[in-house]
Amino acid sequence: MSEPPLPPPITEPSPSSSVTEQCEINVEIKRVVEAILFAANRPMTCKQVQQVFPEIEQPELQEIQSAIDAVKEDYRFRPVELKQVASGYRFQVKKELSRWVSRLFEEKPPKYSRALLETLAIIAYRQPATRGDIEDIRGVSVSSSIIHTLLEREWIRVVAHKEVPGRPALYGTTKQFLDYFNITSLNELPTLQEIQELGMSLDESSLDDPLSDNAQQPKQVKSEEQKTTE
Amino acid sequence: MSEPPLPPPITEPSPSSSVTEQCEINVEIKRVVEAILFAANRPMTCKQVQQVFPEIEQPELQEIQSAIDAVKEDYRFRPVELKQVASGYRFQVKKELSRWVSRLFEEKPPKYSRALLETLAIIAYRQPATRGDIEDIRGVSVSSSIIHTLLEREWIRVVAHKEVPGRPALYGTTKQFLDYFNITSLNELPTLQEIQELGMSLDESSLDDPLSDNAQQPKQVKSEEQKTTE
Amino acid sequence: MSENANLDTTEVLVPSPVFAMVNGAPFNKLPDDLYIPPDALEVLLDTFEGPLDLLLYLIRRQNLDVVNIPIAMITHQYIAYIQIMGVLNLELAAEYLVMAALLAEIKSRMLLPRQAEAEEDEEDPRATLIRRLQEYELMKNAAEEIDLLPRIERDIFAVGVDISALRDVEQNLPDIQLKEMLLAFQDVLKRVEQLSHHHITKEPLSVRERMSAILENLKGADSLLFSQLFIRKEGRHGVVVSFLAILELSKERLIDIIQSEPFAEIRVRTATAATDN
Repeated sequence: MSEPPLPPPITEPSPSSSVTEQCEINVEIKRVVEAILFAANRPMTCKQVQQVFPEIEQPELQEIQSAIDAVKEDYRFRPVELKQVASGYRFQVKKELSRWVSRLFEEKPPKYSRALLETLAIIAYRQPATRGDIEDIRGVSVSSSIIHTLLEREWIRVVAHKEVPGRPALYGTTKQFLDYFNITSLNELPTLQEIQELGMSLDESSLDDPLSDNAQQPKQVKSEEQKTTE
Repeated sequence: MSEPPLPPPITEPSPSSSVTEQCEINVEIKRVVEAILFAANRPMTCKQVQQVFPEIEQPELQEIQSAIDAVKEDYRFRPVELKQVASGYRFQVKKELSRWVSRLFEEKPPKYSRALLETLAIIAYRQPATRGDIEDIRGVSVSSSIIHTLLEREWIRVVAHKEVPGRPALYGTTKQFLDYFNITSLNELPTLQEIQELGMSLDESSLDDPLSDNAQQPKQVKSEEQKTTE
Repeated sequence: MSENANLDTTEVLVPSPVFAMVNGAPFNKLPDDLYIPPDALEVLLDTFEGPLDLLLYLIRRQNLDVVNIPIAMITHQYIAYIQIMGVLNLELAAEYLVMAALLAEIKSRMLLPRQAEAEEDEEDPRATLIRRLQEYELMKNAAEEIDLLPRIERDIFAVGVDISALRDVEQNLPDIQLKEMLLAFQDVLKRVEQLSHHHITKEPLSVRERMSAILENLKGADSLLFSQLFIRKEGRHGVVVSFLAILELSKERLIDIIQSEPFAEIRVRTATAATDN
């Protein structure tokens, strides 16, 4: 390092006569170092921090290191910590808080489409059913992505292939499907008749849009099942 | 410049016997709130912070607010601060350190043309404004690219359409605009009165003052879209 | 085009040639009151944000009050600028010419004797112009104020902490409620009723469930014994369900029921294309 002797500290000049102790911290340097480490958005080595300073004001590496150590110490008991990783120092959320903070990044699950719900219901009630069967009943084509989603969630499975040209898959519901709805057998689902009667007990507005948010919905209709859907 | 030490470490539980002040801070909540605000990478409202907590453990809004205030206080003398802007609280580097931190980034911050800034000012102070309104004031046509840039940066948005032939869009400013300029509301912009006084003196009496009724604070356009921006 | 512009620019530097024709008269000297070296002029003109900006510049340069603009003088200067801009091949927005016309109109009006009645009818164009200048100046200053506000990327730096450890959070899957599915199905049934040529028969669901189960059992095997499809411990009810399921599967041609010879054990296998014929 052919660095010229350290320029005076940023604000108050230290008495040049005094012997600088190894761990004496220059408060202003420390402030800048802390700000840099917070703003960097990437791990920073001691050297990299040093180079953020304009050339004529660059503190020595040792000073930067002392500042980093001091900052690290300051945050020892805070929810974030200054941590040294392979490529330098970075601030990170303390591990024991990650359970809380991770919820920040949980994306709100999307809602399944009406078409998916219908497809699932048809498979449940009409299994084993091919895609063609579903399309016949719904009157519109069923997108591959719906079938794919249902297979991926393991709510349906291919139980066989129908021996007609193209050998379409026959879908049936799974054990996971039953588990998800907390029933032990399809028998526990309402019969078609009951479903039709279910309609009578729902008020008109909910029939038009039974999944609309509970805005004008009478509470007893929505029942306790509704609450998890946000 | 002496720096007060960070407040005492948060590990020890507060003595439960102590007289409960109105704003006694739940230490654990405060820790989580601080971690959330650091990790969020975007301004967070009190309500948004609350919702990061699992439903069954959600503190009251008041508790969150107290925690936020306490965190803010903790950082009062640090190089970073918890600042409230339009769409919530965010941690940011203190302004007086920006000259150091800006050196972290090689890219120069964008400069905005006078045409863009004037257009933005007109929308901010005269909103809701159509493109025609802007052109009337500036005396020249407004290039589509300026409007496009402002929309893309989400500094302005279409708040409605004017019911005249062609149904031109009415533009208003957004929370992102306020966030970008580090303020919480349009009220924090200089008033037109102040601006007028800043500019060279205008003889108010000599003409029927066309601006007297407009010289108040800029006002945020209210529209139903406003709620969804949240 | 650009060559032309360069040519013109160099011409500006040479004092003798004619710059422009003003009011039909050759104009070979920059107006004294412009105070701008010619090579700087081009840059400057280019930075005007429009006729109001230029006008404001002309007024402010002389420390004049907007409300008391000496129209004659300003008009003269403004038109001189416009001429020069034309000579320099600067792209001249039509708005500049409109303003020139307006100024000329105001100037000519002021030469005419006042007609009180007429003035009541229409607004004084001079007052309108003054109002526009004031409003523009206000917004221009507001823009400057906004530019001075501390802002992200320039003065404000967000603080970031590392969250890579938190990123691999499991993506939540959408939740559905049984009721949602049933209501969806109810809609389907209603639509089917309206279409009426479709028929959804009302087998017990346990039969449907069993149909899937039987098909799946057959999947691995070439064929199964009829008796293998019944689960003894399910009792009478289970046997009935299985039997109905087999009948339904057969009816829907999803399985074949085979008896190779009289009194031989009945076997069941997945329907093959061959038996369809």
